[in-house]
Amino acid sequence: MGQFTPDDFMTVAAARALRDGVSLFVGIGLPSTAANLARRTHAPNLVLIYESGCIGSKPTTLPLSIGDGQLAVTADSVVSVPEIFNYWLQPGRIEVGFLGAAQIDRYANINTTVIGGDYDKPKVRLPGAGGAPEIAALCGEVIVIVRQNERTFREHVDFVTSVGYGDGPGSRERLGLPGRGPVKVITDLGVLEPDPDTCELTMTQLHQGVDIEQAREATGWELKVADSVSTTDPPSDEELSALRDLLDTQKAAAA
Amino acid sequence: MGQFTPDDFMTVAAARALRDGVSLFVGIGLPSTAANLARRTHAPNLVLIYESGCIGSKPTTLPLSIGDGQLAVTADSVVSVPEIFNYWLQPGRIEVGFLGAAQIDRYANINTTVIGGDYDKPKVRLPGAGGAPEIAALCGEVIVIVRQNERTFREHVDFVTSVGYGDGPGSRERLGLPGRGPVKVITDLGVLEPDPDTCELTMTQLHQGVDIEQAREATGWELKVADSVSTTDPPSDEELSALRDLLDTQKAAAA
Amino acid sequence: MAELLSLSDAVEKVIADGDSVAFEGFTHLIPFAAAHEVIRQRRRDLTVIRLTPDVIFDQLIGAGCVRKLVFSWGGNPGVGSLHRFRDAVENDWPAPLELEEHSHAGMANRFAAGASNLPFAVLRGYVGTDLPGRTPSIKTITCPFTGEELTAVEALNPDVGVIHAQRADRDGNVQLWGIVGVQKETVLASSRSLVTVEEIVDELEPLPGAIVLPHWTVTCVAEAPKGAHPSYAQGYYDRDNEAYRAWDPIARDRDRFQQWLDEEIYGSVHA
Amino acid sequence: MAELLSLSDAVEKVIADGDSVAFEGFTHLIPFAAAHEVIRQRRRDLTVIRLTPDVIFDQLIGAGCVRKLVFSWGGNPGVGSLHRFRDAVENDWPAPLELEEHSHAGMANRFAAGASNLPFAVLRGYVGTDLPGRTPSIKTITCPFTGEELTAVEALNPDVGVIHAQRADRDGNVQLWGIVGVQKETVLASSRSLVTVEEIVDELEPLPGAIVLPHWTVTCVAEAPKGAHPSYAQGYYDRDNEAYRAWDPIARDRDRFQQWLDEEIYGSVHA
Repeated sequence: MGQFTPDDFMTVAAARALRDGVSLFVGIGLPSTAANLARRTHAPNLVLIYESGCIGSKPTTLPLSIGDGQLAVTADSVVSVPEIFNYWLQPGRIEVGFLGAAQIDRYANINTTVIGGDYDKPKVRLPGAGGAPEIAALCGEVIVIVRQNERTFREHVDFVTSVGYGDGPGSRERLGLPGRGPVKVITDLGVLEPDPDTCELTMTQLHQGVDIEQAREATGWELKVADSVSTTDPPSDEELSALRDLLDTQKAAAA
Repeated sequence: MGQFTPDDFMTVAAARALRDGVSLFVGIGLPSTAANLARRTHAPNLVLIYESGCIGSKPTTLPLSIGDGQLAVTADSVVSVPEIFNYWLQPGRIEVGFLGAAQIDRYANINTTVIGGDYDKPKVRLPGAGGAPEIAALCGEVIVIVRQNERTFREHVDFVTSVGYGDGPGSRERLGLPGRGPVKVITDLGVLEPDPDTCELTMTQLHQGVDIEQAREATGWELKVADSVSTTDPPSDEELSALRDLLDTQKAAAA
Repeated sequence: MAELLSLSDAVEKVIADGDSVAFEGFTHLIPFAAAHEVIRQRRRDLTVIRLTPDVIFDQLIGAGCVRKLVFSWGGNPGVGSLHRFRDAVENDWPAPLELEEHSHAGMANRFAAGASNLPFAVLRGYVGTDLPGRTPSIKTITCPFTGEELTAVEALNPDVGVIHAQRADRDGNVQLWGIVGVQKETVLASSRSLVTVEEIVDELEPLPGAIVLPHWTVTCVAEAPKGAHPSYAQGYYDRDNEAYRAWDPIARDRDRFQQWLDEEIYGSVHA
Repeated sequence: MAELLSLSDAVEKVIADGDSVAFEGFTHLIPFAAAHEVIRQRRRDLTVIRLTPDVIFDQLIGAGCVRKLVFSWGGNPGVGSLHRFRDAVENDWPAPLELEEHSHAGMANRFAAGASNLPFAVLRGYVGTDLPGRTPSIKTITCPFTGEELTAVEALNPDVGVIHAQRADRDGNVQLWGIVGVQKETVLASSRSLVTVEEIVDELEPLPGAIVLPHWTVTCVAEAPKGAHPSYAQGYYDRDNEAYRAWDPIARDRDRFQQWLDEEIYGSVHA
């Protein structure tokens, strides 16, 4: 079996989480890599939808931006940005939303706006919301991909950019958010899922070679752990080579 | 000079009312005939806009419907129906609106909905509003083309489908209608224009050969007449032959 | 994935008595073949919805399929009245017809709101006219920023959206171009949809101004060549203006209309 | 009719100090050449508006042209931070930067409302987030039909809308295709507009998915070949992903950025 990094593990685990044929609202970065890996392995019929208005894109190289030319030329349809949000995302037509995070709390609320200080004079100014608040609210379900460490897994996020389960059970219903919300948080250490009763993120899976203590130390709150924690199979050779090819296509495109 | 009917006179007078280069929201029937006549005579750069979403159509034959294929294939741009109303008509981008009427009152309010009886059980059920209420409200100005007789020129219209000057001075402002409203009502007898002070339609022009008594008898209210009434020059040979050609193209297309 | 069915099976599958059904196509691509199949299957108590009822609804109304009409302009374009529509409103023949009447701008925005899963749309419309007094789905709304009063119209979300398009591929991806009206909005706003097409092809090649509806937004697709006649399908055939003129004398007379129904609809089965 | 001008004359004509200016183009067709000319002409106190500030606004902000930023996602796509943007927010360098922050859905609807001459747009958005507490142009609104509470965002009507397109003809009719973002809305929502194009042609032939802006909706058109670089113009050149990566070290360092300004902008005059 080939060499791989924790990020590879995270990407492969995220790709595996995608059923073939679902429609997927894809952000750039790790989500895009995972989605395109899934297309090249077990989910060739994944419908990739980008906020740039591309519906059904079939990129042959890994795009750097959510608006690369090949996303448009390989799309079934390219629509305006108002249309992609109003006619496509808003009615809940898109089954899965893929999000990243700079900070995430135990209820999977996400911050991608500011860290530290106050909003007007933050320690770190992050990019902001983009499509995330509505993806988190309106997609059928959401999968979050984020590296697990004390900087990102916080008791409280500094700013709620996108809502997960708010302050717990019933929050999404009270807010009138139609989507199910985050069903999986996939990290470089394993997978967390919301507890069916408390909505609190619970470690249900660890990547092979990771022990639960690592996960606890990497979490800024007292991490809830499932009674039986499964182990993520390591990336198969097929998955790894598909991932390498994919990353090579981006380097090639950049060269 | 060739033979012509009162309707020909009306159509030619309406065509003359169009300055070259203006953008024009065109309904079907007489307005469409007049607009296309203008394009073939003094106003080759008229921008024809149809509610079917065709912007800048250059039909070579007279269309029977506002959605004939040639309106699309000769257009600068074809947009959806929501877009033509929201992005194009609503902001007042279109300088002139051309409307017909089944009934019209002294303030140029128009009925194209029902005649007689009540709304639920009318004596005559007319087609209804179409684009007219918003054309009348939002175009820079409106020109009405309608045959003048006691059935159409009414003291009161049975239903207000499109607003002219409401109940007189200040009405449009009170209603918040941005367009100027009807600046000309062109009939088979002559031309009426709103009095600058009272907004009441005033006979300012008679087609050659029509006397003012005819106009009075054809009007269901006591017709206001301008101090000096001008005479419409009869259709020129050039105008008549252009009109004949235009009508022939429609017959030809129908054959 | 959209199901590829025969027209009769498709109508059987998606349209039931009492449904609200939008048949869209603005002058262009009017789904006549689908409407004729609805008449043939003798659907009843339908609420039918389109901006321009046109000859297609004159036929559905005259045939007794319709309980309620939601519309904005009910004429025979360039010809005159829709006599079956008038006979229903003026004389309750063959049955009383309930009306929900709007302007084109209002109807277009109602479909757009429905496609966006919003309960209403905002526009500058209807002000000063007698329409709001007759139509409960028109109200006023105040801008929370400027305090300005505008018009709100209720969203349209039909049970079924029926449109005609030029082409579909074998997965049921639909491609249409030319005057696109509110066809995309109609499919996206409706719970179920039926798209008739001129032809089913192996590959949809991109075309100027073409709209594509992905197969996962469409319930079923039925091949119906000339399915928009006497309206037209750009790239396939022109509008049959003569047929629109010829409809006038047929529709003026109840007996001639009944004869038309017997000969053209009940007598014939769509290929 | 749109005026055909040189880029420098066009910027001179339509953009003044203190204006609100939208520079749109969603990843594709970003009007870099126009922004560089704005820097060259040393415009000040601008309110700049776009969904994705991108490198183009990092440059305008770093150059001191900007007083206020209206936006929804301020990163270097696929690369990381916009360091000039961060330096302005975190350290007030070169000047304090006022923010009006939205989501993409909100910004897109604000442009659509502006293009429609409506004072606001309605959407399902922002609910439960901290954004409404920071952004006064987000409020709630109640559906007059269902009583449901939704989100309203204030319309955007910039003084100037700037976009880049593939082509224009000599009358100033503009044609663009590929990812069209909110470019049409930007031109239609703005009081004045500047469209830079890859080339001016005698005849605009129709193309798949192309949008056409008629000359009477555009204030002026300027030919600016490669005017979208390092973003791209479909059919002309690809996105220069390397240049986006190369921007990171330049923008990280104030001196290197100043040097970039001197060499690439002040030193050079756009053809």
